[in-house]
Amino acid sequence: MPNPSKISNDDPAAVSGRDHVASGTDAPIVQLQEAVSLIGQFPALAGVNLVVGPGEVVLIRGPNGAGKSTLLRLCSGLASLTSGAGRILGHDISDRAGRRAVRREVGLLGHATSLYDELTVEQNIRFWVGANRSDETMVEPVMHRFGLDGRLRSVRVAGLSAGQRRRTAMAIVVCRRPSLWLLDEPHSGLDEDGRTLVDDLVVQAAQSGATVLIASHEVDRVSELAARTVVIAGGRVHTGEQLGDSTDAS
Amino acid sequence: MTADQIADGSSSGLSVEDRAPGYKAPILSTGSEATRVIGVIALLSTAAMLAFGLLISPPDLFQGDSVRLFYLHVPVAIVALYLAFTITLIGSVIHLVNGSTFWDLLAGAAAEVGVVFLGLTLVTGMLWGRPTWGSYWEWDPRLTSTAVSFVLYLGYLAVRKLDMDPAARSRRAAVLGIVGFANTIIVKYSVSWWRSLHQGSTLKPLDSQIEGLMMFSFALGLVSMLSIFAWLVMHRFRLAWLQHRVDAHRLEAALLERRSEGEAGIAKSGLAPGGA
Amino acid sequence: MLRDARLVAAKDLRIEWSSKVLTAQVLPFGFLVLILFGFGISPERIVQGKDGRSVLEDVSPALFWLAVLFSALLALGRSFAIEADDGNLDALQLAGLEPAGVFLGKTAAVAVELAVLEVVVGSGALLLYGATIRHWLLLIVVLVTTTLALSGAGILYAALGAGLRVRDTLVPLLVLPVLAPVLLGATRATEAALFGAAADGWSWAGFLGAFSLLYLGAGILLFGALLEES
Amino acid sequence: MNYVLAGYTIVFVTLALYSLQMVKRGRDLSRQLPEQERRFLD
Repeated sequence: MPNPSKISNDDPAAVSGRDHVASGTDAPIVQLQEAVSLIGQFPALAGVNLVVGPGEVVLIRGPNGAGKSTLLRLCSGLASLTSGAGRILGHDISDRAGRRAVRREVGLLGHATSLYDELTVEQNIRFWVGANRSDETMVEPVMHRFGLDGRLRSVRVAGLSAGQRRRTAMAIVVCRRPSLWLLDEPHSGLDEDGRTLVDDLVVQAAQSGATVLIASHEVDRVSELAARTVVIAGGRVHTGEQLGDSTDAS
Repeated sequence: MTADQIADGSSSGLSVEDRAPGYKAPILSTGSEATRVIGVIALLSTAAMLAFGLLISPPDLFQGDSVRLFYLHVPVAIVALYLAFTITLIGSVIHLVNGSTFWDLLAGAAAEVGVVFLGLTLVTGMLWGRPTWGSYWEWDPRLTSTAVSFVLYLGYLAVRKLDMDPAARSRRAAVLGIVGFANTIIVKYSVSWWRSLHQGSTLKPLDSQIEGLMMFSFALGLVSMLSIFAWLVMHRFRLAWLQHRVDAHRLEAALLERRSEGEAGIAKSGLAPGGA
Repeated sequence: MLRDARLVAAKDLRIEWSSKVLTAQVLPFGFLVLILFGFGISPERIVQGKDGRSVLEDVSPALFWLAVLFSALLALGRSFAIEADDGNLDALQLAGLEPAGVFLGKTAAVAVELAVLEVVVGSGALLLYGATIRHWLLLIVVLVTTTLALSGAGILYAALGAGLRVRDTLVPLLVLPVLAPVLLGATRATEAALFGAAADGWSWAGFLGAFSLLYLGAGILLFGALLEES
Repeated sequence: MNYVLAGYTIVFVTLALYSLQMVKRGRDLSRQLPEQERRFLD
């Protein structure tokens, strides 16, 4: 496994996890047993079994409404675990304190970009970097890397295109330096440049030892990045035979 | 008689069981041994209260017959304001501390019955006010604070009916049950001060001394209302509990349906399980 | 906690500064309410009030605070609308901000907005209803304590509707009964500041101060339970 | 006396209707559950 510190030290804008490999444990990052999660009264996840080891890059595929987004939300500590058991990054997510701890360590890039329309790109990034307690010195290089440091810097988010919004949201996630990346359709709405940026992001995150879950319909593209594919449908994982042998996948 | 119907509902489901020993009749009501006893107490005390309150006790020297509303209005108010919402408060606190379903449901049950009693408090208060004060509504501190509490707990019930994650909904309701109680106290005191700043005397509901038969009628009214309240809260709680169980079953069914939908989806889309 | 509060308050105020919803929409609304009250009270009753005052001047404190209260509902709704649009509540939780900090920050931002509103709408009320101020210090203390009480209790209750589609209808039902004592106290204290009897006014100001402290405390303790899984 | 009678009538009729509705809802809900689960947290 490549040394994560090499990349992150040379280029502050590069993606990295927080010394995850250095801790040296092989304990799974994601560990779900018969996990059920509700959206309102609807069981979006109907008993998910999934184990993902440190440093793995996993593609999650499945038809629309299969529960991919909810799975990522569950892994982020946002959705609550109605029944079953789950540990993310070593925290028990059936417990509110555990979920709270998980939230600080993950980077979730969902459908929503969670940007304030009335603020400029830079104001948004600076607010979230402050709120996330991310490293302020990363802001400039990361904005440069995502092409947000020119004219776009002082444009209000309301005036951005969908792709530009996603770039901004990605920049914020990169600044968080998460140990677990949860990317929900990360390529959607992006131009070829942006899509390459996403791919690089995933590669670098993996090299630095972070774990990445990607929910995507772009199977061909993501299969190149992911070491393993998990198929999910009807709120369950449909690759039962692979469970358990995941820790040595990377 | 209205009270007959009350007791009827609680006992009929079980009386079948008594008739045929050994045969387990399907239990279809939310009644039980305890509610049957309470139902009988409610029935008897209500009948006695009607007899004493409406017929046997004498009219008041000053208020005449309208004093008879006292035996009804004050017990209803005591049950609503002091008993029901205190249970809601306690249930809410315990639910927030340890997530107990029992206390959550009990808090909700007490609040709903409490709102009914509070509504009746307002109605009987207004009907009593017309002959004694000459108007249905006075901007009296008690009336005003009661009206505000009524709206507040209607809001509480509205929160309990929200279509959202049940756990989060229970927590939000619990917060409202706690802060709402505090607010009820604040409203009560603030409107008292407001009047006391303006006019020296508040309206005394009962000028003459209460004694003898009147006191007895009042006590009967209290017993009647307390037992009806207990009966209603127990049934309402059981309703909530049944609903909780039904929801759990619905979830099971929804889970199965969701899983089979998954199998079908996989087959149709031809998504083969991916390899590592 | 205070760091998080400062961050959230600065963000909310910056959004307000750049969107101008307060100045362009809420302030005119407050004025409109003042004018509608004047319309609603029939002209022949306006001349004969208490102690040589017109009826309108007599009830001007109550009308002013009602106008503020209704405008405050808009400001509270806005405070959570900016978070609801694009999953920002989720992101606030992912950021690990302390719930108490978020509560205090949002409260502070709404308090600043309400303070501006009170000054502008209050000047309008003085002009339109023809009232004069006798006790300046009392009035200022009343404005400050009432603003804190309105925003603290308001944010706590507005959060009950956060992230719900029924937010706009639910929140007024929850908030108005809670703010009823504030309306009462603020009106009495303002009457005292305008028409004399300052001693009464000070005791009501004390009540408003205690109310705001109580709700700020409740918000700090309970806000976390409201935000989770919203 | 009319007010008194009106008060008593409203209170007891309301409570009776509320109780009846409660019992009815209880039966409807009970039917949706398997028999052994029609118990409560006693």
